[in-house]
Amino acid sequence: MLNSALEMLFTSQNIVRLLEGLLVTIRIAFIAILISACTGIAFGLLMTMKSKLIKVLCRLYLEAFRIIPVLVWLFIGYFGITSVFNIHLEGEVIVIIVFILWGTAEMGDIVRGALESLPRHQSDSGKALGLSFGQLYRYVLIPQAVRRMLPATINLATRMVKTTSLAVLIGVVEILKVGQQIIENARFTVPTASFWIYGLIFMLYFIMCYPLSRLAKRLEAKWSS
Amino acid sequence: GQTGGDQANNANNANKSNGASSAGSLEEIKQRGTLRIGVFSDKPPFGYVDANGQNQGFDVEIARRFAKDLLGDESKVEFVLVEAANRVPYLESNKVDIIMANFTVTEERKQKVDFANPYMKVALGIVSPDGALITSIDQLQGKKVIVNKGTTAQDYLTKNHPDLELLKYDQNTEAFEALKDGRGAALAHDNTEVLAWAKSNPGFTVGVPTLGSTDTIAPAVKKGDTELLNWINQELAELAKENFVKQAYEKTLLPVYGDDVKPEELIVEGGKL
Amino acid sequence: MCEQRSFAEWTEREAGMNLNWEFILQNIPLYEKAAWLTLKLAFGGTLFSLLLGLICSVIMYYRIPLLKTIMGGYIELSRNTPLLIQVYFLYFGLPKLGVTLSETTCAILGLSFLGGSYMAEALRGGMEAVSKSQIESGLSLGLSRWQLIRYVVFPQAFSFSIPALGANCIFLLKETSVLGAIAILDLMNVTKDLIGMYYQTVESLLMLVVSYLIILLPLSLFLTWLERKVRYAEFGP
Amino acid sequence: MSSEQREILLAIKDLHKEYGGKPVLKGIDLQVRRGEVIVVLGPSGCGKSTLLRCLNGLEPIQKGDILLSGQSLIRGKVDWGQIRQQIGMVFQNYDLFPHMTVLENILLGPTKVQNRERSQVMEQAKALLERVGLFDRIDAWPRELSGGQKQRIAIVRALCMNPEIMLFDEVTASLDPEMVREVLDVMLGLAKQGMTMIIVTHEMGFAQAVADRVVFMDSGNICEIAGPQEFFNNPRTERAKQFLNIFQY
Amino acid sequence: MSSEQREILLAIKDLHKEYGGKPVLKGIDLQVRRGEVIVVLGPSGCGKSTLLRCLNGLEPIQKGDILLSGQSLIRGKVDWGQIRQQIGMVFQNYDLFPHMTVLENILLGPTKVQNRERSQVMEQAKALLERVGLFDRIDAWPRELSGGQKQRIAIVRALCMNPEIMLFDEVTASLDPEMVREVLDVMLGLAKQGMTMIIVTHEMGFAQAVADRVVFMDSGNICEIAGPQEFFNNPRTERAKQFLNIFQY
Ligand SMILES: Nc1ncnc2c1ncn2[C@@H]1O[C@H](COP(=O)(O)OP(=O)(O)OP(=O)(O)O)[C@@H](O)[C@H]1O
Ligand SMILES: Nc1ncnc2c1ncn2[C@@H]1O[C@H](COP(=O)(O)OP(=O)(O)OP(=O)(O)O)[C@@H](O)[C@H]1O
Ligand SMILES: [Mg+2]
Ligand SMILES: [Mg+2]
Repeated sequence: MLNSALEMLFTSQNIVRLLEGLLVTIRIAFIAILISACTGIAFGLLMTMKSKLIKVLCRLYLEAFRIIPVLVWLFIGYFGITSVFNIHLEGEVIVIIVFILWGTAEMGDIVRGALESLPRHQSDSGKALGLSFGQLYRYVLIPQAVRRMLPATINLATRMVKTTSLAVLIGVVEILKVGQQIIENARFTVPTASFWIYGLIFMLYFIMCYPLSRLAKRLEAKWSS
Repeated sequence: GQTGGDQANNANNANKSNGASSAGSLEEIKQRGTLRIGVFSDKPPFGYVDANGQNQGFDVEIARRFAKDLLGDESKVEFVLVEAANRVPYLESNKVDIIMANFTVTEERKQKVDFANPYMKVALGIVSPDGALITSIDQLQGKKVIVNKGTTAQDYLTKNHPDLELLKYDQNTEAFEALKDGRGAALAHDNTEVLAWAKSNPGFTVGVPTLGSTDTIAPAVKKGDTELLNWINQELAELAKENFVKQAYEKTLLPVYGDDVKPEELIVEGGKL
Repeated sequence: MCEQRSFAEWTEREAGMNLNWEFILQNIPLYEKAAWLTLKLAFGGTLFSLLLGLICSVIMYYRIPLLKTIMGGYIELSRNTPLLIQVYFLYFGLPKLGVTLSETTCAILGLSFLGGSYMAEALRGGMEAVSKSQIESGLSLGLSRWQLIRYVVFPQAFSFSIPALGANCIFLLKETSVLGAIAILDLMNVTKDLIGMYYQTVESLLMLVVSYLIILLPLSLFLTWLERKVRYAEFGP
Repeated sequence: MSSEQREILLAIKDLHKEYGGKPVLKGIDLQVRRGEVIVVLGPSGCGKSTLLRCLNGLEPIQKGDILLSGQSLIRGKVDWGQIRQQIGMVFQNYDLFPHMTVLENILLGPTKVQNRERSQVMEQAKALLERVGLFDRIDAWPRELSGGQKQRIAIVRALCMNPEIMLFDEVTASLDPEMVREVLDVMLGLAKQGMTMIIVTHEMGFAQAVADRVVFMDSGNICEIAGPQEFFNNPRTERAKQFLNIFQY
Repeated sequence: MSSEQREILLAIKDLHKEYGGKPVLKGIDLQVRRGEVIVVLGPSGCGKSTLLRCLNGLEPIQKGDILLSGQSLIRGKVDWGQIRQQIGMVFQNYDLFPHMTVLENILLGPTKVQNRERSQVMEQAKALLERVGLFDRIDAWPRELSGGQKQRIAIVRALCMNPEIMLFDEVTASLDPEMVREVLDVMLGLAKQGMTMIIVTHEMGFAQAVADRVVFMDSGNICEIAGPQEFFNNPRTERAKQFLNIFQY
């Protein structure tokens, strides 16, 4: 049984195609994580503003992504936006856009949490030294916040990698879709294909995410002491 | 190739082709240099991806020929892989120029897209395991029926037999897999589809070969895109001269159906019933 | 006047905003049924997750050899793979080994497999947040090991964990949205269905979002309130 | 009856304690008579807390013996649950259980560990609360109390177990001066009533007022044991002189 | 030159401060001359920290005025960045920036705020570190320092800005006695060198030794201003007597 599964993978193009699919997955995650890390920091700073109005708006934006599942957002982006505005966007582009919006919200909350968790006397003693507002953030608050939020940020990245699996549901041809095509193709030759292919994809995701979450744990342990 | 660099192109084109009227769509396709056709990737022998990642199947044969006749080279077709449920949205949002994914002509769909002349005839069929063969829809009372989301089978059963419990899957692969895993008593789908599948899956038989009225399968274009529509109709008529649809049948469907099925029962040559 | 009309036209033509209310009303029962199913699955999943998490967290807290390694492996596997792949594997993969589980079983099993590790981490975090000096003052009162757990560690650990546990509940509820992939007729699946059959995209999506808001908004508000209350209890006014 | 003639309640013999190979207590010898108040002084890190923790079985020891009423707490099978009932301890951090009211905090030990009648314990708890001036806070939650109040409740909680001896580890270290006074007053009261106590503190005035004997420790050893007058006015060892100097400006 | 004849460096006039409607400072009047050391005493919550925070602009005030070298810190457009360079402040919590070494902590203000030459500031920093006995810890991280060391560095950090006046808010409150002494010794040294200082402390011995004048506050008011001998031996107000009693056993 294992033999035929291996044969299915390594004869023909199957393994290459799977890896190409994996590349699409990684590409989506990478672009989304990179961009939302930057936009998230800006959003986080916005959330620490004193203005009530800004606070409420930020909160609404954040809660929208907290309450409504990402898959629903993907659907809204994929079917809803196109049918309302007649804009043509590739599934992959939609996934990236939705992930960036979602990532910005989550990342912003991480940044806000990190900034607010800094003891108040840190900013007091910065001010007492005569640091200006900008200098206070630049030299005192942000460097400390970055350390505090790094583990949570890596965890968010892991979540985003995992969530790329949903892309298949809006027709993006990524690893899962390729896997399904292979299963379909091998239905006569390897009837147990779905076990092996889904098992393999399961492990591939694990291999992508495990190092990330290990890193997050290590950093957390290191910096909490 | 269905992925990769082409996509950037498409995004650009999208902006140009925005708006309700698509006058000059042929011109636009020619400028772009590729014809985008939505096909299935998991529905052999009509549209599927083989082990080397190539699109194959009956629909795909015809689609390639369209590209050849429109753009002079059959490699200038870009296959966009669609699923049953998103064929209309793909057209509406200009993701494809033509849908040729076993698209059955129905009233609801006609509201949303424009169908060209048909190239195939279809009715519904029900396939079930030999051990518990379903030969009439009445036998399905109280049992689970597997369907593929967004297909005419689902549509028909939901409207005409609302009491049946349906197991709905996004993809063909999953639906047939579920039948094999014994998750439902039977699977309802286009009879062309189930016949082909039962052929290659010993132990399963199409107990109900025709159900409901006979429908047609036709290429579809975006609503209002008469220019492309007319071109397709003309093209189908042209192809009839060399019996191209029959050739495609022989190449892709015959190996599956064998001689049990007469081609005339399935194919439509020249767009005329 | 003129402008108004042109705007109405625009929304109708360009944005397709004239909602088909008849369609919406017609399909409310469908969404209602799906919402209950979603809730039921999430409830079952949460319940088993909690149970699994409880066992796991106690094993991890006491560092029971062997079991601890097994649970550690489980936690990593569960946390580092997507639910969609987990249920695909359970639903389509396992039958190839002769194990065919029903949709509901797969759904709850998948949710519990995923949720168990999250609950375990939440509970363990709570247990470890109980300070060493609390345990020592318990000991110096002469409490036995079991009494210590019963009267000192657990009540506090649980209240420390509440925010994380609550977040996990919402997380699991949201995760049910992928279960449509294995033919569970949840909200997501119903929506996809309607879009595929009737092409009433905007209406269906609107109903989907509203359904999730109806379920999750009160829950989320309740949890925020609960969290604040617990934190109040912890640190005082 | 002077304290010299009373029975020896607690005897520490050549106590050695290491943390991961690093010796922290290097042979402590001390005898505490019933009713005696011992104040332990010494610079930070000299092992004062460790000593108290060893007496209560919170830390295993490497060598030596501890005898409570002549019975060893180290040799043979020791029922620490039983022994800890006789040794009350109060720590620096206010360690009331935050999920229980004041009364529940106090009742937990007597009712669950000693299986005493709830109503009878309640009587005692009320009397003790009255004595520390917190009777009206009986149903309060720990979070509603000031630091000084919490420490007084913690003392009541320990007293309610009717211990033979009480150990106090810098119970006022993180309190404001006024609260410090509240708590120390309670301890002074206890001393007057004849409670046997070992007190670790940095409050020199209080130490002088409450101690029967002062034990001065430095880096894991006892350097000097003396009466309070003698120790504060005329310390014998150089190290003790140096230590006391810190408090003079 | 006795301090009475020196110029008035800081003048506080009828200072009122509220937190959300609750008055915390109810009209404080105080004049500090150059070179004078003021010790502020008072029970917890009486507003000592709040007073210092107002002087440094960390809290907005509701009424009154503060003049530094005759210039108002309240009226008109005030450049706090500029003023804070002249007012050094050290807090109770060890507020070194944990992500910077000792040297970086010290250099931050002078180089970034005052734009002074790095090498020149370095000279000064080294001299100051030498003076507080921590020259060898110049490249250490805050987490590697004891509490007392951290506070001494925090003082150096403030001094390196060459302030006119220094504010100290219970800088020894969470330290062990020996460390308390280390830090207070540094402050005594500063006083000898003529630094103008306002010190909030609970160390009575130190207060007596260092103060030129003692300011006793209670619930937002100044109750008594007196010389240290006079205040500690013969307090005028009842409230001050009560307060001082706390420290007597
Ligand atoms: N759990 C532990 N592991 C390792 N070393 C420890 C531990 N607890 C204490 N020590 C070390 O043992 C020594 C004595 O500590 P101890 O807490 O008894 O001192 P102390 O006299 O109570 O000091 P303080 O006045 O600061 O409370 C110190 O050097 C300390 O670093
Ligand atoms: N940020 C704040 N918001 C509201 N009230 C405050 C705030 N800071 C201080 N207070 C209140 O103002 C009063 C004075 O506080 P302050 O910290 O100045 O007292 P203190 O004299 O420094 O006391 P301690 O000796 O305990 O440090 C207190 O009653 C306190 O509760
Ligand atoms: Mg100690
Ligand atoms: Mg204060």
